[in-house]
Amino acid sequence: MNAEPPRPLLSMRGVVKRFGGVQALRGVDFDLRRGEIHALLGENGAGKSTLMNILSGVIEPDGGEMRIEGVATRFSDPRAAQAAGVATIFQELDLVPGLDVTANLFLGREPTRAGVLDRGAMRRAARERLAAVGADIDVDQPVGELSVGRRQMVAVAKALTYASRILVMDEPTAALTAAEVDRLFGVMREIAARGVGIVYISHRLEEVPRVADRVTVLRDGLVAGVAPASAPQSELVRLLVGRPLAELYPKRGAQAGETVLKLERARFAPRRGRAGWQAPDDVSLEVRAGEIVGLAGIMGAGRTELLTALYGAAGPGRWSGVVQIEGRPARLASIRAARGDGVGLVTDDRRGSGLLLRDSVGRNLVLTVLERVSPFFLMSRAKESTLARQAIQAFDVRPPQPEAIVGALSGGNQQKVVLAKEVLGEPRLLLLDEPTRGVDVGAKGEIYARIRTLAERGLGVLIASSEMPELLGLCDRVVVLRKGRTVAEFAGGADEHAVLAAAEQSEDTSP
Amino acid sequence: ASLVKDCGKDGKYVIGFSQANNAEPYRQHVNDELTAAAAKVPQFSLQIADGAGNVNTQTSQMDNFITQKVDLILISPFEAAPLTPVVARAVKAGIPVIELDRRSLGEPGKDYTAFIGGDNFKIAQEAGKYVAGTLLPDGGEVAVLEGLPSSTPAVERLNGFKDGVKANAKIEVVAEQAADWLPDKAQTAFAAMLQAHPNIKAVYASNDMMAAGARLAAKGAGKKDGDIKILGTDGLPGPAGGIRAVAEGEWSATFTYPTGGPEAIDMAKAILIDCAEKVPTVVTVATTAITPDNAKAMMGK
Amino acid sequence: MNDAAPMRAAPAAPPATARRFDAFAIAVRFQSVIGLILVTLGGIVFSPRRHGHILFLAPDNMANIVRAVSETGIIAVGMTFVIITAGIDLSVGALLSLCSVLTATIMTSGGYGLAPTILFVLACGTAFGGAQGLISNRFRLEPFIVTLAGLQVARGLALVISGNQYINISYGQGPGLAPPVFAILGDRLFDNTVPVATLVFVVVAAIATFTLNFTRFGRYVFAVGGNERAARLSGVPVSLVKVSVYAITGLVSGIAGVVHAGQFNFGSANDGTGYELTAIASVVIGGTSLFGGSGSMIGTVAGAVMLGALANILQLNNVNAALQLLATGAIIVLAAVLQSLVRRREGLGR
Amino acid sequence: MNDAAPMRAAPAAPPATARRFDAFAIAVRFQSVIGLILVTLGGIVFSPRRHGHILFLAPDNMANIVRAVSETGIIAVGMTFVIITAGIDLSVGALLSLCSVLTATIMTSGGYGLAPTILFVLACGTAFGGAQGLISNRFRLEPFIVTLAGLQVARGLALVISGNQYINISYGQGPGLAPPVFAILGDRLFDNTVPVATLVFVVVAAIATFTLNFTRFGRYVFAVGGNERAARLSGVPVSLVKVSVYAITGLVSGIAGVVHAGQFNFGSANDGTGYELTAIASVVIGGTSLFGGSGSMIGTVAGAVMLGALANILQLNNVNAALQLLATGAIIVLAAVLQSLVRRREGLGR
Ligand SMILES: Nc1ncnc2c1ncn2[C@@H]1O[C@H](COP(=O)(O)OP(=O)(O)OP(=O)(O)O)[C@@H](O)[C@H]1O
Ligand SMILES: Nc1ncnc2c1ncn2[C@@H]1O[C@H](COP(=O)(O)OP(=O)(O)OP(=O)(O)O)[C@@H](O)[C@H]1O
Ligand SMILES: [Mg+2]
Ligand SMILES: [Mg+2]
Repeated sequence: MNAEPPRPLLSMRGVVKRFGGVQALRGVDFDLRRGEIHALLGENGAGKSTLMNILSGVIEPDGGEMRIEGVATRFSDPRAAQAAGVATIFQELDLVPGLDVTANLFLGREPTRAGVLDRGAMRRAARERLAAVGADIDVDQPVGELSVGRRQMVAVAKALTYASRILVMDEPTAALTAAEVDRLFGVMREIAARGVGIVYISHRLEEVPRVADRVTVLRDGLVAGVAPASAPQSELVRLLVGRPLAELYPKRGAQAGETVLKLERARFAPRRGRAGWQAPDDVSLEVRAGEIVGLAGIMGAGRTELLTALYGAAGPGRWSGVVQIEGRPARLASIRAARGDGVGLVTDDRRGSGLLLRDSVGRNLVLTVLERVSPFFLMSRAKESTLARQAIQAFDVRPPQPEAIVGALSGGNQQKVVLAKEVLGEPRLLLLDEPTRGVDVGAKGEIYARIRTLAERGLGVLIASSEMPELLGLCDRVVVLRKGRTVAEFAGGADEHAVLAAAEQSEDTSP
Repeated sequence: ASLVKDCGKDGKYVIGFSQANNAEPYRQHVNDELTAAAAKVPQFSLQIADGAGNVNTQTSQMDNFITQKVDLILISPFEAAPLTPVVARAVKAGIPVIELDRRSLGEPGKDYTAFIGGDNFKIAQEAGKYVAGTLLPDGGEVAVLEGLPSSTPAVERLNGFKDGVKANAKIEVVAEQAADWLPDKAQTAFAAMLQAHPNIKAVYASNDMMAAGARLAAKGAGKKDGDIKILGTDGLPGPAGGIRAVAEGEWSATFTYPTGGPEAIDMAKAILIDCAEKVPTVVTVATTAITPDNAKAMMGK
Repeated sequence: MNDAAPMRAAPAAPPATARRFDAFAIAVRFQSVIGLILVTLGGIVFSPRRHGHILFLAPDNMANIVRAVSETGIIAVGMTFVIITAGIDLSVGALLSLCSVLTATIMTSGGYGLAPTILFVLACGTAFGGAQGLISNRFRLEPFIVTLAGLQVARGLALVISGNQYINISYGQGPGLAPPVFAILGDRLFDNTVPVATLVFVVVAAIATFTLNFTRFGRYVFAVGGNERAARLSGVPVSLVKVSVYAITGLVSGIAGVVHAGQFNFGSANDGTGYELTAIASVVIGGTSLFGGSGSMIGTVAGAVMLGALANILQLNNVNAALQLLATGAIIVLAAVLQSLVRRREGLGR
Repeated sequence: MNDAAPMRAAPAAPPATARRFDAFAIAVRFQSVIGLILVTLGGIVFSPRRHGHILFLAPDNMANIVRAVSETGIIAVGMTFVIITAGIDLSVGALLSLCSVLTATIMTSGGYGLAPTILFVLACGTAFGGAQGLISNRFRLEPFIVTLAGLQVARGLALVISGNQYINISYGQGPGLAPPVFAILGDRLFDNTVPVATLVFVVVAAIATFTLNFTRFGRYVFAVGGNERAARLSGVPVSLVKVSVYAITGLVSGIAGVVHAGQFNFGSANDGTGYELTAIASVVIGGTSLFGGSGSMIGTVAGAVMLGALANILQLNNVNAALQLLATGAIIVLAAVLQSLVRRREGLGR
């Protein structure tokens, strides 16, 4: 195993993939050696998951070739990839919530005896596998009842069992605590030592030198560079972003106006608790007009939950503490009440809850202002089209036709539509959840500029994001959330490590 | 003057038959009889349209016959009242209409040419009298299996039977359940009736298929043929029909509900070929009681 | 904002492909209209002739077709709203029957006058439909199961109200008689050519087309079906819309029930059986997706008429009932497959 | 790995709430069993009595109930697989009819012997169902619309094959006569107590329960319904599973068709109307969600028997058809509401 053969374990050459209007991969070369842990980096939407989905047989490439141990290979479905010893932990976990942990661990490869499921053997093996990754999880519990972190560990345990040649891990640490991450890295090293090649995708740059051997950076569907994991972080950032950060982020605005949102020891108790739903629990923060405030935190910290609850979209429940909008107690019982208070929300899931994908850009844009364009309930096509064209121009949506079908637009342009739609509603407090998720670098810059412009016009903006550079580069202040509580506050441009430390602090004591 | 202008021996005549609902076995029997009778007249060609148990569909089929200007229309209305307007429309368009089985609400000879058929109330009444007088002279408990509730024949047959058994004060109708003309529903319903009233001596089924279901229920309750007097209605021929069931002793009786098919074709011949100036406007065809006495003989027919 | 025009001239290449793509999409969007044209052509070719006249095209044959589909058409128009929200309503046929029984009963016993009777019946239909919507929305139940239960309840009520009898409507003045003007629903106007039932269908369809395409409510319906969560987050009153569409199917079932009673002078608990499936088929053939979010009212109307024309041409040629069933089944699948091809082409999968 | 036990003992607090929660969930999971017990209690209370005996509980009354539900029960058992994958099959009643016609026709004309005839009919049913699954899967069509078309096609075929006649089955030796042993399907065994049709139902239900709970295929069915994407990524042959469940409903419809022909000694193109709705109602009452991903075969069996027991007690008391419809509708909604309450409690919402 020491003598590295001339052929790499995996070699992908000139891989191309297109989704509708989005060119996800434009000819990517990627190599993986035996026993190597290879970090795959790139901003949101760079094409990392797409490349790995091709390797795992989830999607087929439009062009390019793939060789495993020198043999040209093409997987038509995930089963074929698994049979070839390629195991994957998908970014959207491949778990069935209604089935228990054991059933999930063996899904697709259940051991049987005389055609009958061998439940005893499965449960025993399930315990072993979970113990091997250091997870203490009841094997009989339905996966839907587990927290996000525990689900992640189940997915890891599941993939490890049949990773005989290649293991792909798409952001496995995003929902894990520091202790869990340490344990996971230990497991990864063990597996690599057995000669398995591991592709490791993460947004946490500081993890790279701790675990990886080499790094490939993707940018906009192209390889921006390959480097040893020991390369300085600044070098990696340059590869990731492709230009100095200063150009990406607009200049900060100077004067902040009156307080738009004020939370003091605010707490939201939902009437019906949900597994994995971190309710806001002791939140204190302030957003003033003209200000962009960031919300930092690890996955599952409750950022999305805070924004949804502020938008009246978290279902029935009770607020306590001080929750004021423009100095008055906020009415957040329903979305319509919150909107009446001037609150707007851009969701983190534009395809799932942001857009009518099969409808046109114009009809999507006016969704928030239907009352305005339909006096006496009759749609005014003229008003509608005027507003839509204004919004399209203001946000530079391409193509600029209101008739274009939204689902066919690129991710960045879809995101602009979601943002423009919300802005048309003329909110005074704009809540943005992951506003640049899955958007290419160019579009990111445009979106940042638009957000800053909105703030300059007097909006208060609250942004939740998993991209630390984005928060620190764009925001005037950054508030850190942990388990539903605000734990720290930093000024814009603060040190990334300090913010991260605050977000992750003392997580390992939790079960 | 003759009833239709273009009548005569040499013509070719299209007769349209608007059937109420092919899904009832009795209706297929009507179709068969009509087809057989029409086949004997070389000038006639018969078109059958299925109203599928839906007054709207049947109305539209009548409309189609009018559009096609068929020479004569036969109709078995699914329900009488709803088909009344379209029948009148056909007559107004100069097409003679002979109604089978159910009479529409107009005036015979004016709003429709003639009616040929039996009488649901009477046939069930006769069944009732047969039970009261012949089968159970000493009285006892009896049950009724009704057809699709609120449909004309179901209502009339139910009422007719109950009227008929009044002839014997010692007879008590202890249960009546709707089985929608279907054998499977009849089996289930009659099984429950037998459970609740083990002394039931006779059951009147408003059609033959329900009688077949009732027999299966009786068999399931451990009764032998004849323990419970089963009466059907329609008197369908063929291996699946009631005549055979009576002949083989499975049932006690069934009452033919005459199709009027041969009579209708005869009348059509009179109108179209013989250029009749007048036809009888109401022809009631008598029902025949099929009992063990005559069943074997009837089977041959 | 008038300087938007020159900007749009810039990207020259994309529109070309976009237009080609659109031609296909539009073709399928109006598949039912095209299907109707095809069936009409087929009708002309295969129609029996009499004295050289094409029977299929005879004005009274056309009138026959549109009359025959008027009741299911009225229902299909309402069903279109429900299906665009990705719902379904199986209770419509039974509700038609209930409303026809109500109409007949009140007409022949109440003597409350024509308009109050009709309004009352329509209110009952609307309330019944709305109640189903409320239950399904409040408890998050699949509309399939709620309206399946509603079907049974409506038929049961119809039987109870009619006392297990069919109810004839007789016309005239006095107790137990309905106002003679009500019988107009079974007539044909304008020189005996235009069935009044069809006129009702046309009016209902026109109002529905307008509502779907030109009002705020119509937009809400599309939004709820297109992406319920996005609609909710955009401030659309989703629950209200979802309840309303079932109230609409209730209302149109009521209208169809009144038309039924007026056309046939009759109310019966057994009528309207299977209308729900015909109505749903019309909607789907008309290009509205059962997945919700897209659909066309004109398509539904064309779909309903197409099914009627197909049945008509088969009947004119004396094709038997079995083959009619086979043909209808085949047409439904064909229409659905066409739609799915578009969905794929749009690259939107499901 | 036997040291796992102490590890699990650690978190003391959560299990307590978890257990309390489970009691409710289990209660609703087996709602149909509980419902069956309630209906049984109601039956006992409201049953007519004779010489102090409760008629409802009489063994032959029990036999009547289970016989009456056997055909729809057999179908419901197959439908459970389909519904767990979040699908639906409306064609089952028509397919039963087609298969009963096939059985009767071949029995009385072919003379191929009992087993080959039955196997051929079952193969036809399976192929018909599988074809619907293939079309729906290949073109990504809603199963609702595909099986709606399938319903029409199956009835059309049955009409063509039977010539719209009741095909009577006569028993005996020789051409045109069916082997007498086939009539056993209408009999009751063991001292005239156990209907053979019920035995078939029991066997089918037992095999289905085993398949759903103890085989890999059963797991796949749950996985496909629970999260199709995850199932696909885990290497579950999703398309194959989806086609298979429709082949299964086709197979059970075939079995029910053979049983129907054997029980009634005839095959008819008009039987089985509405069976699909009864079967779906049984499944839903049995606690299987139309949203897919969860369900119980025992629940389905209990649901089917419960509907039969409800009809029986109403019929024993000579309650009229209208009230029977109302009661059935109410029960269906009630069962569905119960389920939705659990879904919410589990926080799985939609
Ligand atoms: N199924 C799909 N349909 C349409 N577009 C897609 C699809 N999957 C990915 N894309 C688009 O392809 C591009 C690359 O996406 P991909 O998921 O590979 O990015 P990524 O590097 O994994 O990003 P992230 O860090 O957010 O996971 C994005 O613009 C995304 O919107
Ligand atoms: N009820 C749920 N069922 C399944 N997955 C869930 C559920 N709730 C949240 N998740 C998943 O868990 C992850 C984290 O949840 P969420 O986004 O709400 O947390 P957050 O604190 O906002 O973190 P982030 O914004 O970084 O994702 C998301 O990927 C989300 O899809
Ligand atoms: Mg990714
Ligand atoms: Mg989030």
